Amino acid sequence: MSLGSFRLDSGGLIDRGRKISFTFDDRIYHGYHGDTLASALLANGVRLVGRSFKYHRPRGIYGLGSEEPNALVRLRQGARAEPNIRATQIELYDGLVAHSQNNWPSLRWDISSTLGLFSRFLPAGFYYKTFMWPGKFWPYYENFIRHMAGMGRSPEAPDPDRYEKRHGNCDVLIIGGGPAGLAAALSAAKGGALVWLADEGARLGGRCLGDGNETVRETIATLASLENVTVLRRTTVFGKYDDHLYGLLEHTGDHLASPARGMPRQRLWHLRTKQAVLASGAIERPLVFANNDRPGVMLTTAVLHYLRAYAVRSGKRAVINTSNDSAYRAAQILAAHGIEIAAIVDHRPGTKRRDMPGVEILPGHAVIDTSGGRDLTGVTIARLAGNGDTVRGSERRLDCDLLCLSGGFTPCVHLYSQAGGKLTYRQDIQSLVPQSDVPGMLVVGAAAGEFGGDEFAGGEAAMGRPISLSKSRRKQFIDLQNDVTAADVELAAREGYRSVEHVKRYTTLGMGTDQGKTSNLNGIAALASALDKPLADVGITTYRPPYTPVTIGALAGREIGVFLAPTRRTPMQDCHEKAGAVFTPAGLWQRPHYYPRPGETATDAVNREVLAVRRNVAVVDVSTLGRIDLHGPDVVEFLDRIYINGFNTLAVGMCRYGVMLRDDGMIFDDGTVARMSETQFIMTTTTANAGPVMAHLEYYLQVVWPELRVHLTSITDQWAVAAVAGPRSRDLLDSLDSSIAFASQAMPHMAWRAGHIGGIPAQVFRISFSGELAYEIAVPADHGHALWELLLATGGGFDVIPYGTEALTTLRTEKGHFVMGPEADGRATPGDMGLRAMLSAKKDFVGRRSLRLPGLAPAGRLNLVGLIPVDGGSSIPAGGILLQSQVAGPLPDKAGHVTTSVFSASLDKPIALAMVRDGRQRLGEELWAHSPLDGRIIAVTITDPVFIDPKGERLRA
Amino acid sequence: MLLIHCPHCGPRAQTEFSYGGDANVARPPAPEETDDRTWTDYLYLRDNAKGSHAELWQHIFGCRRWLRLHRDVVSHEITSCSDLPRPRTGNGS
Amino acid sequence: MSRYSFASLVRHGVMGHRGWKPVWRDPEPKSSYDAIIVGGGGHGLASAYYLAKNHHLNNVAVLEKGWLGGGNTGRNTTIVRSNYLLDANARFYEHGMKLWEGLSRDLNFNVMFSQRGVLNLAHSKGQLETFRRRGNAMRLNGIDAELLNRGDVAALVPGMDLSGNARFPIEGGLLQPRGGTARHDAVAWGYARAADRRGVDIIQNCEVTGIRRDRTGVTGVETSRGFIASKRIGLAVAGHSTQLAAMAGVRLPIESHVLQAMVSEPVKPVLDTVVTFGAAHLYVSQSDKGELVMGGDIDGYNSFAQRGNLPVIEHVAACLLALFPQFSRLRILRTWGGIMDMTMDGSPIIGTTPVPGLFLNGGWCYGGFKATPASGWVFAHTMATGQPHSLNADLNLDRFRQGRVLDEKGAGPYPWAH
Amino acid sequence: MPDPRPRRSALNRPPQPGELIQERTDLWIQRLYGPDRQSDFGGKLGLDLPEQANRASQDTALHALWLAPREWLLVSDADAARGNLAARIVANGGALSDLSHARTVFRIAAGPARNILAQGCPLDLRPAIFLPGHCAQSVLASVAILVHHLADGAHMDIYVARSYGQYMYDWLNDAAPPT
Ligand SMILES: Cc1cc2nc3c(=O)[nH]c(=O)nc-3n(C[C@H](O)[C@H](O)[C@H](O)COP(=O)(O)OP(=O)(O)OC[C@H]3O[C@@H](n4cnc5c(N)ncnc54)[C@H](O)[C@@H]3O)c2cc1C
Ligand SMILES: NC(=O)c1ccc[n+]([C@@H]2O[C@H](COP(=O)([O-])OP(=O)(O)OC[C@H]3O[C@@H](n4cnc5c(N)ncnc54)[C@H](O)[C@@H]3O)[C@@H](O)[C@H]2O)c1
Ligand SMILES: Cc1cc2nc3c(=O)[nH]c(=O)nc-3n(C[C@H](O)[C@H](O)[C@H](O)COP(=O)(O)O)c2cc1C
Ligand SMILES: [Zn+2]
Repeated sequence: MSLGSFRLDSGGLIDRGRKISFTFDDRIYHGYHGDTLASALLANGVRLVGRSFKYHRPRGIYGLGSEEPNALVRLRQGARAEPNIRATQIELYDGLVAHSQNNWPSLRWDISSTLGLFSRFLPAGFYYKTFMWPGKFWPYYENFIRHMAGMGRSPEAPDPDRYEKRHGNCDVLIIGGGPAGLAAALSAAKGGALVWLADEGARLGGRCLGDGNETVRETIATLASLENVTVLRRTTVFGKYDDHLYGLLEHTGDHLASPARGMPRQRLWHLRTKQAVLASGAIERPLVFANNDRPGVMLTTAVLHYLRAYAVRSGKRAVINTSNDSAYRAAQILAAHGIEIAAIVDHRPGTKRRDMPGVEILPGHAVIDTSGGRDLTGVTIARLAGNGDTVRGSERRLDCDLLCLSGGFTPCVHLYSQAGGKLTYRQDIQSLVPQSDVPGMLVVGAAAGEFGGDEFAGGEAAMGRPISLSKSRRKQFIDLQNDVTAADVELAAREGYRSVEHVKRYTTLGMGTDQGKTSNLNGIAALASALDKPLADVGITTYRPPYTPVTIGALAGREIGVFLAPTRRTPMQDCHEKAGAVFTPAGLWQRPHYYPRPGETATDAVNREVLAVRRNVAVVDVSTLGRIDLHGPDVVEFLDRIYINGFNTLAVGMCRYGVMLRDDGMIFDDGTVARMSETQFIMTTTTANAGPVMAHLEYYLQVVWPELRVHLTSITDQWAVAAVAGPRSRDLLDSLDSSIAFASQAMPHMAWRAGHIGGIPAQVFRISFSGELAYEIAVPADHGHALWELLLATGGGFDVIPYGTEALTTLRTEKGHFVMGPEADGRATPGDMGLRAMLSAKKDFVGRRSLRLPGLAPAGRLNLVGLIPVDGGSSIPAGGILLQSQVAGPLPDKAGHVTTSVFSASLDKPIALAMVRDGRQRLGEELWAHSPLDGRIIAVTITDPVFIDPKGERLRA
Repeated sequence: MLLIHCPHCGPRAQTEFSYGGDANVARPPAPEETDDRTWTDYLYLRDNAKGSHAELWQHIFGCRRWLRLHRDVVSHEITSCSDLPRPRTGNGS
Repeated sequence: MSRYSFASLVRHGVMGHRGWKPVWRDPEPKSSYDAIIVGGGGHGLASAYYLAKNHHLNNVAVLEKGWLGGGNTGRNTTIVRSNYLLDANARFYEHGMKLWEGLSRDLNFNVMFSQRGVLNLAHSKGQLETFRRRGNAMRLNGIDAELLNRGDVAALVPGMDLSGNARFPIEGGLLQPRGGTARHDAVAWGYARAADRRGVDIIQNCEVTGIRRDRTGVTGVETSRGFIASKRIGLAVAGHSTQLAAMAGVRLPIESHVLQAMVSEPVKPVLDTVVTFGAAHLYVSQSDKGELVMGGDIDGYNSFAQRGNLPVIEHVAACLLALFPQFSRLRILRTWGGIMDMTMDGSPIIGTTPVPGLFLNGGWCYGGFKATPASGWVFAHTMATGQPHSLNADLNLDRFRQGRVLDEKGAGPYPWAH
Repeated sequence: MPDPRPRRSALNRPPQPGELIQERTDLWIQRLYGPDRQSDFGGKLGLDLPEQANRASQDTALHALWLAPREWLLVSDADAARGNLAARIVANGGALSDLSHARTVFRIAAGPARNILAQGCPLDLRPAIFLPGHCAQSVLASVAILVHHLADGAHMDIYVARSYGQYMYDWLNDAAPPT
């Protein structure tokens, strides 16, 4: 068919100067700039555009915008391909490529359409009733069900486009740019308010698009000229959230083949407004009868829209099936544009109708069936009796290729309902309309059921029943997208699924990508008639965001790739990268795991690093540990209440290890605290807990003990900290130019000193996690890089190397130090860790009281212990479960579990830490470490957790 | 998304705050003299009224103050948001 | 009432499906029952079913304030698993898993239990070791578990981004092959139909507004349809547990929070496994209809509104794309929320209460859908005998007084952190 | 003691003229806690300490940004502000916590800054609302920030914790309109 036979010679909002070519199912067609894919297909006489979800029925273009249930296509190709896009909302661009969906091998010849033959055995919910025997077969049945699932195909490649998010604020948000929204915008703008108007269409005007309405045109022009008005076209208000926050999706690049450089494809707005005006209009309601789904069956407003906005005739000869007055004016316009009107079939018996020359008007009649294969060729009409049934023998066939449905209008109350607004049934327009205002939202225009004097609206004219249910066996579709028929709704009701919510879920009515925009009300009507209840008593299913589907990419915005979450870097990060470290995540940080040398395995590297600490000297970056500056007159009292041990005796210049609990008695964090002055301390926290500890301290300070005068400042980022560990660490430091005396007499274990090292101001803390002589050197962060380079400079004969967190794990395991996570897993008390001696008896502290609860009593609790393999050489499975016996019976009683397992290079054997029930009383006992995941069972001996230097001589050296 | 009127910083998006739960939980002033029942009530029992709820939020990305809100947990309407009562410690100099 | 089978479907099909009878009756409440269960969700209905089936207590009513299955049962992401660390939880949920495996046939209602595997992803060696411990504990409790390395994950879930330069690279994961999903609505309907068959009265649109008690214990419930007497009352009202318990003067260590879920538009099958993203908050599966079904974290503050806010949805989307960048151009069709009864330790409470005759089944947090059969089983036992079943002995209310909480995450008494 | 060595900022990237996002380095930054109740703390120090929330003051070399009641961020790129001032603050019952190395600070022309910030920060930064001389703490792309609209109206400074500096720099650049 050639361009032009369906296209009028003039009119419409298209730019006839810009001809565009596009392909649909690999055939080339032409359209104009300003067309949608739907209007262009119709202009080309393409009517079959897709297959339905369940029965694979042939379907065409049905509506004009986001209510479209049928014409879902796969748009674009390659990495930009997207499924299930409504042809009615796709703006045509040159080179557009679209494909039909849900068919094989082709749209015309779709094998699965034979399913329709068996459809009587596939009623709503059939799968709940079968596929149960034999049980083993279910996976095969399910495979078949899954094979039939889905509409389009998921894209397979990463999305090349960019999505942006934006926060905005305004005084008044107008939702919908039809006549009602435009008027509201104008009046709000005149009052000086900052007004935003969003419409999902490419053009403003709503229902008046292309009808030559002067007021609308002028208003659009005025709004464009006002500085306090922002108009967002192609922007859907998809959700209403708390405190007047609206979610908007702006299609910034979808009307182009690909977004312009640097432009996002879509933009997601978080728009906070003071007031919203819902002017979202109304959607025309179809009528339900047999085979009401063929290509060529359309909403009357859609037919009008294609005519006026795109100068496209949707057919040549139309039958209009209506239950309200609006169809008459539509018929006139259709006729005026050369569409032959075969008849107006009006459900109402005594309609106060107007004459139209040459048009047969059939009051008290209804279309009851259609004919045609993949395209409409005619309809069957019949006279309606008083009770609404058809009169036998009155059937008559009318030839036509277009059937316009006009069953009244359903206000678009989605956002009002999302906002919690209640609906009420209005008999005159047979629709649910807003009952009263909700705070911050005004509903106006057709959305409020105010169809005004508009001759299209049907006004007060009584409508026929919204649907006519002939007792036909043929399918009468209510939800075209999900292939839900009137019979399905009846069946649901018959089977006891009587709540409207049950009907929805049993039949899937309204659960498609259109969320039932054209079907929900008809579904309710069908249910009302099946239950013999007034429609008003049936209720309606819940409206939920989004109003139309929202791209997942847009919801994610730029939170993709490296921007999924922040990455924190220490001042020495460059050095680690340069040194070829392998990194491991620690909270938001990436910490060096180990530093392999060429040819080294991970194990080699870790062993080398461990031995360097035990035998020589090595350096680790500990800048990630949390640091909190605490000062104020009550700081000692505060620390005493926070930690299980006391701080008032800590002298200035000294540090102390501390453990803090939650109030339920479980270990929350640990670290060292240094006393900087009488009223100032610096606390360190574990890396992962830095934030939570800060919030914990602030909570107790502000909420529980506001009388304590203490200031807290997070200073983690102020300092770069390197721990120098190993028997030669002091020698290394002594070799540097420093104002600090590192000798034990001047700086004993757990002392700290300030001074400078190599010209860098520094605070040095003599504390050790590895159990070796060690110093933590803190310098202002901008000097961290220099410090690291200074320490690692190999001059001076020290073969200093950096070490990573894996070596740190081995070192602390050898020393029996627990850490948060593996050992202190939020279920461990200080007693479990062997820290009873640390518990201060002199004071109260957070968590203390809980330690007296029966469940926290020492007997029967898991204790921190060490493990060595009985054979001396087998590695102990990490994450192994400890049992009394080698053979695990069913549901064995567990003695405990392995928490950390390492190969101790220092001792040249595998060792582990474990939590064992009453473990401290069981030193020397043998247990079996079971790791069924890797099929290992190893005999282990319980030992003291401290494997190296139990007296701590090395660290005091 | 809630809009919380921080008494210090002004109206701010909920994403700037972290939640602290029931504001009526009071830590027994003398835990050691408290029986197990009272103590575990403090630890584990919370008001969970379906209506106005007194709750704590911390303005974690703002002034870092813990605040006390009254919020309707069905409509999410916030009816008040105030600073916690502070003791008067005339720390003059 | 006809049995469901392929043959009955064909027979009815030939007759135009006009012969199907209601799946459950719509009875008027009697003046008294041997036992009343408040809450017509999966748990309440399963409890009633097992009361009738296992304990021959048939004079039972289930009272539902709205439509049955309309609570969390009708709004969850349908994940079924028993991959728990702590024995008390593991054994309980594994009992449930076994019941799931025969449930469709037991109920004569296909609940579409689909054992497509539940995979938890690990992003560091440390996380993998935590999984290893959990997996070993599971195996020793007779539960299936496999530890996967990166290659195994790649083979199991084609299309997942396993490149090392992801923000949270995937090291491996813990797989429970027998885990999977089930059709949420079918579970409610199947139990309802089966319970109804055994004489249980399922009474919808009947809200319990008060609980009457005398010195000996409970005597009945006030409802929107009048007083109904019973000396045995079981609460299975999920997010409303605290409300109902308060009617009998009992305070619970539970807060109500909103959890959201969402579905994408339906597409042809692309994801065959249930995947949870360990570095952040996401779980995703693809249903038999083709939608991706997704959820994340709770919104994080007390809520009785069955709707949530944008940030969680946006975060779920971001996490999804971290795993599957190709889903970027798919679209979210619908989002919704449910009210979760979050306990102070993240584990459920199922057992007796200080009020004689009043039983509690609640505190299911994110995870009660999978518990439905086991929960009904042990709750029926508890209500029938007055004593907990061995499987719920540790899931009692008293554990909070004792300091014997079951804190799987070790997060402490912060319900929003579990 | 003055830093004897040159400082190396988080970005360690010498400023390129013409670049939209400029890192400000070598700053002197202190968190200042005023005494709990004292009316004219600022006066005694000769500092204009804004009492009103979300306000910044500026004298020749020193900015004082409101952070919380009785808490400010003092920022200066001149050596002059140091030493003596710190001593006077302590003498008058105040306290300081040194954050000179703890922040990465970006300076961006106000127009583009507004545009970039709107992409990840929920603050209402409309020109009529967020005026020159205003400052606010908030969150940007999951990171705590402090935005300062400089009194000249032409620029904004964005403060983040140093460890987030590189991440934030990349994020801001990614959000900036292509040149
Ligand atoms: C978004 C979301 C995702 C989830 N994902 C999962 C998951 O993947 N896997 C999983 O295992 N679990 C999941 N869960 C949890 C799971 O859904 C619930 O734990 C489970 O369904 C609870 O079942 P129930 O029968 O106890 O509660 P419900 O199904 O909520 O039933 C309780 C019923 O009690 C009724 N009721 C309340 N008050 C009264 C009253 N006064 N009188 C009468 N009736 C009353 C309610 O109307 C309701 O129908 C999820 C939950 C949500 C919300
Ligand atoms: N021509 C007709 O067929 C017809 C039908 C009904 C009413 N009317 C008349 O038109 C007037 C109604 O005009 P109106 O302005 O109320 O409706 P309208 O249909 O003209 O305009 C509604 C607009 O809202 C947009 N919209 C809807 N939901 C949206 C969302 N969530 N986000 C963004 N945009 C959204 C639509 O794209 C549409 O442009 C009435 O006065 C009535 O008399 C005409
Ligand atoms: C597993 C699952 C899959 C769902 N799939 C769909 C779907 O395909 N389409 C749809 O519209 N809703 C779907 N829903 C959501 C329901 O429509 C509904 O939102 C949910 O049951 C909560 O009920 P409410 O929104 O009525 O409160 C699904 C829900 C669940 C739990
Ligand atoms: Zn604040």
